[in-house]
Amino acid sequence: MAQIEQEYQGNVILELKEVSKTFPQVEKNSDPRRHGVLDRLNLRVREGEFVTIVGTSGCGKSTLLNIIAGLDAPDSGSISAKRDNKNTGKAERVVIFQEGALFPWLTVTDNVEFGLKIAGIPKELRKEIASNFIEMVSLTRFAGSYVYQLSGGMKQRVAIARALALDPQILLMDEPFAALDVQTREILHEQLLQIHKSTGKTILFVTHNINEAVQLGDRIILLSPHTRGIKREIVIDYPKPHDIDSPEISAIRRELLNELQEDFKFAKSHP
Amino acid sequence: MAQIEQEYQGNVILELKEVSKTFPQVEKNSDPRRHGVLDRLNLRVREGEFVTIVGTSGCGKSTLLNIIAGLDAPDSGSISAKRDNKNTGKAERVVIFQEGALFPWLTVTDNVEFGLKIAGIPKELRKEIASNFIEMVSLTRFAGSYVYQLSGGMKQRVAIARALALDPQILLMDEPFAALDVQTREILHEQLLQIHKSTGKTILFVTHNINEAVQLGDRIILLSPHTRGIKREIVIDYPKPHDIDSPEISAIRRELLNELQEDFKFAKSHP
Amino acid sequence: ATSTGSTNTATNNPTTAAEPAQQKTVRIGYFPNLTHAQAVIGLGNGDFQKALGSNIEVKTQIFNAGPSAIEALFANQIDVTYIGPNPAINGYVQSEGKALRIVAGAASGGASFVVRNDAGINSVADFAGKKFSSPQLGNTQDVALRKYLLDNGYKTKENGGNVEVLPASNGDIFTLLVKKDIDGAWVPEPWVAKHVKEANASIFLDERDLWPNGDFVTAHIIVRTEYLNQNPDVIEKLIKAHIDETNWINSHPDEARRVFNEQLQVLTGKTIPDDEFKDALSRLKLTYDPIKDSLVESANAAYDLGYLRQKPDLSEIYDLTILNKVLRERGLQEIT
Amino acid sequence: MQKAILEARKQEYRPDTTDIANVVLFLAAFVGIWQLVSNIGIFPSVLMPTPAKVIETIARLVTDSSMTVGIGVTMWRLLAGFAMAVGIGGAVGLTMVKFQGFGKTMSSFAVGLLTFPSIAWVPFSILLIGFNDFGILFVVIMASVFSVMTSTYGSIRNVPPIYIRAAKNMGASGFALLRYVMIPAATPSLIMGIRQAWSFAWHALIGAEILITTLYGLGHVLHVGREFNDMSQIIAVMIAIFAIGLLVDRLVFMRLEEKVRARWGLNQHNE
Amino acid sequence: MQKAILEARKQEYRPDTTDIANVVLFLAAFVGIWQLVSNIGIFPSVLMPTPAKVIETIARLVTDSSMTVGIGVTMWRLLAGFAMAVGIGGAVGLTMVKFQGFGKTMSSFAVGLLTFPSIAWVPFSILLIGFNDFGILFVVIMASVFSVMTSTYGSIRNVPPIYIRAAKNMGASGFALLRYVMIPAATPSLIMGIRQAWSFAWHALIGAEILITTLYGLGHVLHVGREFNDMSQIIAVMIAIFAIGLLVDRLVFMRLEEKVRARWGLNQHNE
Ligand SMILES: Nc1ncnc2c1ncn2[C@@H]1O[C@H](COP(=O)(O)OP(=O)(O)OP(=O)(O)O)[C@@H](O)[C@H]1O
Ligand SMILES: Nc1ncnc2c1ncn2[C@@H]1O[C@H](COP(=O)(O)OP(=O)(O)OP(=O)(O)O)[C@@H](O)[C@H]1O
Ligand SMILES: [Mg+2]
Ligand SMILES: [Mg+2]
Repeated sequence: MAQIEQEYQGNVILELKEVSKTFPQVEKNSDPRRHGVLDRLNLRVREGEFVTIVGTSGCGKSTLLNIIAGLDAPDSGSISAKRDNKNTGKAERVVIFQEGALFPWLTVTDNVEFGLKIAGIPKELRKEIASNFIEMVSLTRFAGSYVYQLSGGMKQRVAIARALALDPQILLMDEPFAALDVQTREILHEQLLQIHKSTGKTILFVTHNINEAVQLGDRIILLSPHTRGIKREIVIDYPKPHDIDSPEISAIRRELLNELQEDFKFAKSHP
Repeated sequence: MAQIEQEYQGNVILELKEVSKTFPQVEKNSDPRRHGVLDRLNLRVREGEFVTIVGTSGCGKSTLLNIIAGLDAPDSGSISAKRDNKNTGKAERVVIFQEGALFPWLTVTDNVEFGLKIAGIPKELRKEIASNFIEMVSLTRFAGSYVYQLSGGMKQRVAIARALALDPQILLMDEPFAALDVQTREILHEQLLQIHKSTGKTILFVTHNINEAVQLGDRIILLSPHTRGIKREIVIDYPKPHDIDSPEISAIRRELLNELQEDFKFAKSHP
Repeated sequence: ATSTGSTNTATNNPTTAAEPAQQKTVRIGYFPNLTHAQAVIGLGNGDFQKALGSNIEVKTQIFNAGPSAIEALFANQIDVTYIGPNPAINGYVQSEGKALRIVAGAASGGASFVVRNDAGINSVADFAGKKFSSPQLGNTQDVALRKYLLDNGYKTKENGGNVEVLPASNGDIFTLLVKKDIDGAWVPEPWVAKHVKEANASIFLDERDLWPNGDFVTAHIIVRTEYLNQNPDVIEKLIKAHIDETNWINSHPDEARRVFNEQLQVLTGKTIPDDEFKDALSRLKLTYDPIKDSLVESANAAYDLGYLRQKPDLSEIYDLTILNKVLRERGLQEIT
Repeated sequence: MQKAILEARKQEYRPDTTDIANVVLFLAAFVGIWQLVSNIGIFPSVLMPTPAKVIETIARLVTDSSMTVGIGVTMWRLLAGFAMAVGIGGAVGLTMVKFQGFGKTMSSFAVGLLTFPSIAWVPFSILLIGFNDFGILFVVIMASVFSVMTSTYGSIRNVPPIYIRAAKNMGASGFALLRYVMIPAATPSLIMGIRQAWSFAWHALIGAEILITTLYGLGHVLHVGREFNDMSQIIAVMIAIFAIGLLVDRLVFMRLEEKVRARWGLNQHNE
Repeated sequence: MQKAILEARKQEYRPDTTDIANVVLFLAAFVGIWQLVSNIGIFPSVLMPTPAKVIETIARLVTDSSMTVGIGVTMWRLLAGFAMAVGIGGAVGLTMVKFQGFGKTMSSFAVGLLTFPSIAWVPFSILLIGFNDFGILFVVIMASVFSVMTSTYGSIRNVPPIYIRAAKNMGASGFALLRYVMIPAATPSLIMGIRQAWSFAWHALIGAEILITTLYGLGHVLHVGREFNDMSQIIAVMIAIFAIGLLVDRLVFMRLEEKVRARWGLNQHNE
């Protein structure tokens, strides 16, 4: 455990400077106001880093991910990402959306192949990649099913397979395992760490599960509705997966819980 | 902890007899086969009982809930529920769906009021009930917002408020807290137990979170893709909330984990 | 047979090396109507093509209504067309007297005022509160009907009077008569015959009775002015053919009926029953005389009724030089 | 950040001004080209009158009140006929949703009947109703009712089933289900359908006003224009029809649509 | 359970037979009522021919081949015109989606232009194209192209933004985004729109065939029926139009729709 240094070490792949974001708060029968979510947020992510992001519900985690993905424009501030030349033609920063964004007109296989098709990967190779990832998430039997035929957790696994199949430089995961049972989740944790290690991907991983956050992250970022930005960063310098029962990790866990508790109280008192 | 008795004690409010359910497995370019999910499942639920349901992803938890709610018809078998005469005109068995089923054309308030409006509750009363439950899930500030303006966790909270506002006899909750942060979740656990205690509601609660299952349930049911039905039932006869760190609860937890591990392996080996 | 764009070229070799004459085209429009009988027969069976010779290619175009024919003429899609008096006047007026010229007549008579037998109309005095139809707002029959009513002291409802005039298509007029929704109608042949035969109606007034000598124009031939100026030779041949056809029909009524029905069958898949046909022809005359006076009078009446915004100056609408030349050559009486 | 908010504000209000500017621009360009073509004189002026000539004609038609009365009469017929078509078509469409067998059969029938041109309905109208205003209404209704029917049926059938399930579960059924769920959920699609039905009604009305002459109405004015080969009168009527179409769309359909789109968050496309 | 499966199987296949039975039943009922009305003789038989008379007429029209040729010619014109309308309308509609300002303006314009009756297009068609088959095609195209345009634009704008966002995030843009996401996502709604456009094309075609006489085509046969007040010929043509409409709907639109609905899981409504 170490407080984050001012000059962050390593090869910076992603840098957010003074990023702010507000949303119009359109309400029935009332003037539109604006609702600030992120306020001058700064963030640098090192190449190959596994950053987990926690925060109370509605604090702006998904918003941040969308901004990093380039799907939403910030009101002000800048985002710069280092381009990887190897990765031409393919999507660079791929999001696993919090809410199923699977295409209902495609089968599981076709969903997983989608990004590859767009990138112009030949059919044979596409098929192979897709079936590997579908197997990884244990859905081989449902490869030909359509989206409405899947259970909640199955959909989430398809979304994971779809993103991983694209082999992006930066993987943005928004509560990807929220609907999964413990076993599946553990397996996928292992596999994700494995992929992270072998490919050196940069991963930003949103979760509301503190255990998950401390187990997986090289660094944990706590977003807060209070500060409208990063309230706390904790770097965990231990080999992974971090043992949740070790005293060091436990301490971090407790610390985070306290911080969250504070935010939560703040939110309660500022309805 | 006690094995479930053959003759289940108490006032049975809900009884499933030999319920089976299959789905057509429509696949692209292949003949339709059928895919069995539940096979001659039997279940009796006592009035006022809090039953938690766990199981690997895709084992049929949501399917079971839908059948109990009367939204899907089983292929065979019967479901009988005791009607509560007090509850005339209002929905009896209300589901909190795993995937947001909020109405995008309504504001948060209107969503929460929906069922009350259908039940013909007068406007004033409706407003009051709705605002109470919206406050309970800490969304007062967003009462006038439309669904697309909410974060994932916020949507889930609206769905909870919507179901609770209806004050149903049986509450069917399908992973209702999956998208919520620890704090919010804990608060809602408390509130749910509180409601359960004071109203004597019967609750069926699906979760993939074993801790949650053992903390909240009077009885835990383990669904399994292996048996296509209930593989294990554990009754927990301790005052609630159950302390997850107590040796008894810990033991139950471990036992469940083992069972799940087994199912998971089974699923892996039967793709 | 005739159809769009299909060409009735003469069967013999169109051009020979010995004949350097210029190849010309004439595009003729007509309606599958009794009043255009010369065209229906002559263009249908190839008489016109024969008469015009192999150097002139005849293309035909069927129209269902006057405005389309005028539009096509304006748009330089046809050169010549058989047409009723009102579309000709309208086309002339709209183009400020430029676009077209009437070069010959085609038909006279053939319109009557029929009334339902059970409408209780025995004389002009019984018109009050009645409903009548004409086939087309502002067409010859409509003008005639309205003028007749006015002359007999009846005003139409929209002008504060007590009779109603409802323009409706000929087919619909039949329905309305049978349903007794109207009491009478001023219609052309062969509808007069059909109404009399099938709709329990009878002729209250034959329009010929209103005109001197019983002659008034119901169809004539118009030519695009530009075409007329550039190809008087073609038009001359056409008028000759038209006159010949007219004479043939008038002298061979039975055979003409048969040939007409044959052509009508080709164009519409329908024929006019023989009895109706005979009855209709008894009130209709095919002619080459354009009956100038009746057109002017009809136009004035249309102006009086408010259909034309300005009193029409029809001084230039006729160009009968070619017709008169032909008549002169044949020793027939010229038209003045 | 203040700046950002201001800019965002501006963006929200932007559409109204640029929108009108766009419309004006389009129209100006159109009239410009028209004047140019007239000047060059490719087309004979009898068939292609100059803008000035058309304006003169409009002035005349307004002065002799045939245009003003025509618009009034036509709008009255249109609204009456269309209202009835919406009522009947909507009701039958909903019945089709309710009774699947009937729905499927009627749906093809409706497409068959929708293809009947108004000229085919006129003889029946004269026969069954009469040669009068009601006959015209009959034609208008017959021509648009099947359009309303198909769109109602299709739009509601395309509603995501989850909304219907949720509503049923909360006790909605019959009329309430229809009124509070099916119709609002289908609204974005229904608006599109209604627009088309509106156009069908227009077509039929103009056709009927020509064939069933009552001396009043835009169809009559158009017909007179054609009968007298007065191209400028035809164009004048087309301009009137176009202007009414534009106005109705702006004032009714588009407003409704914008409102609905805002609620549903469909405007996110714009970003 | 075997029984249940068998029953479920039956249910899946049921539609085809009952569906045809339904259609036959409807038609039989219609002809029955018609015969009855003829027998009672409320309407004079010249105006309301008996079914037998109409069948005789159809036989005549088929024998003299005006019906067969008419159907052939009309279908050819319809398909050619409609195909072009779909091409042009689709392309413009997509451009409208792409350029918001243009889209908004054009969308109202399209509604305005869609309301132009075909009779208004005829003079322009004669002027610009000619009094021939191409002139007819022009009218057909003008009458249906705006319908295709509005539905394309509207359907794509109603696509849930999440699909577009997900696709963009996976690297789709421009044509690929259109081809693989926007169009398939809009398909359920597009099918409805295309059905309506098809009807617009029909209306315009019949109108144009009457005004631009070419002696062939159903419109011509209908017109002759009207000109000769031959009600049985009018009805014969209406039957032909209806039969073609029904067949095309069954063979093309409905098949397409069923396929799409099955994929999307929209058939769950049926349960
Ligand atoms: N409409 C449907 N059509 C076909 N198959 C379906 C349908 N709904 C569910 N299934 C199948 O039924 C099985 C059970 O699904 P269910 O949604 O009940 O799982 P679950 O236990 O809720 O899983 P999860 O924890 O992932 O939500 C899955 O294999 C799924 O593919
Ligand atoms: N399109 C939108 N329009 C208006 N407000 C929005 C929009 N999207 C998000 N918000 C608001 O922004 C805030 C942050 O939302 P966000 O989805 O980023 O939260 P989150 O941290 O992901 O929460 P959760 O854990 O519940 O998913 C919320 O208050 C939400 O209401
Ligand atoms: Mg989120
Ligand atoms: Mg589930």
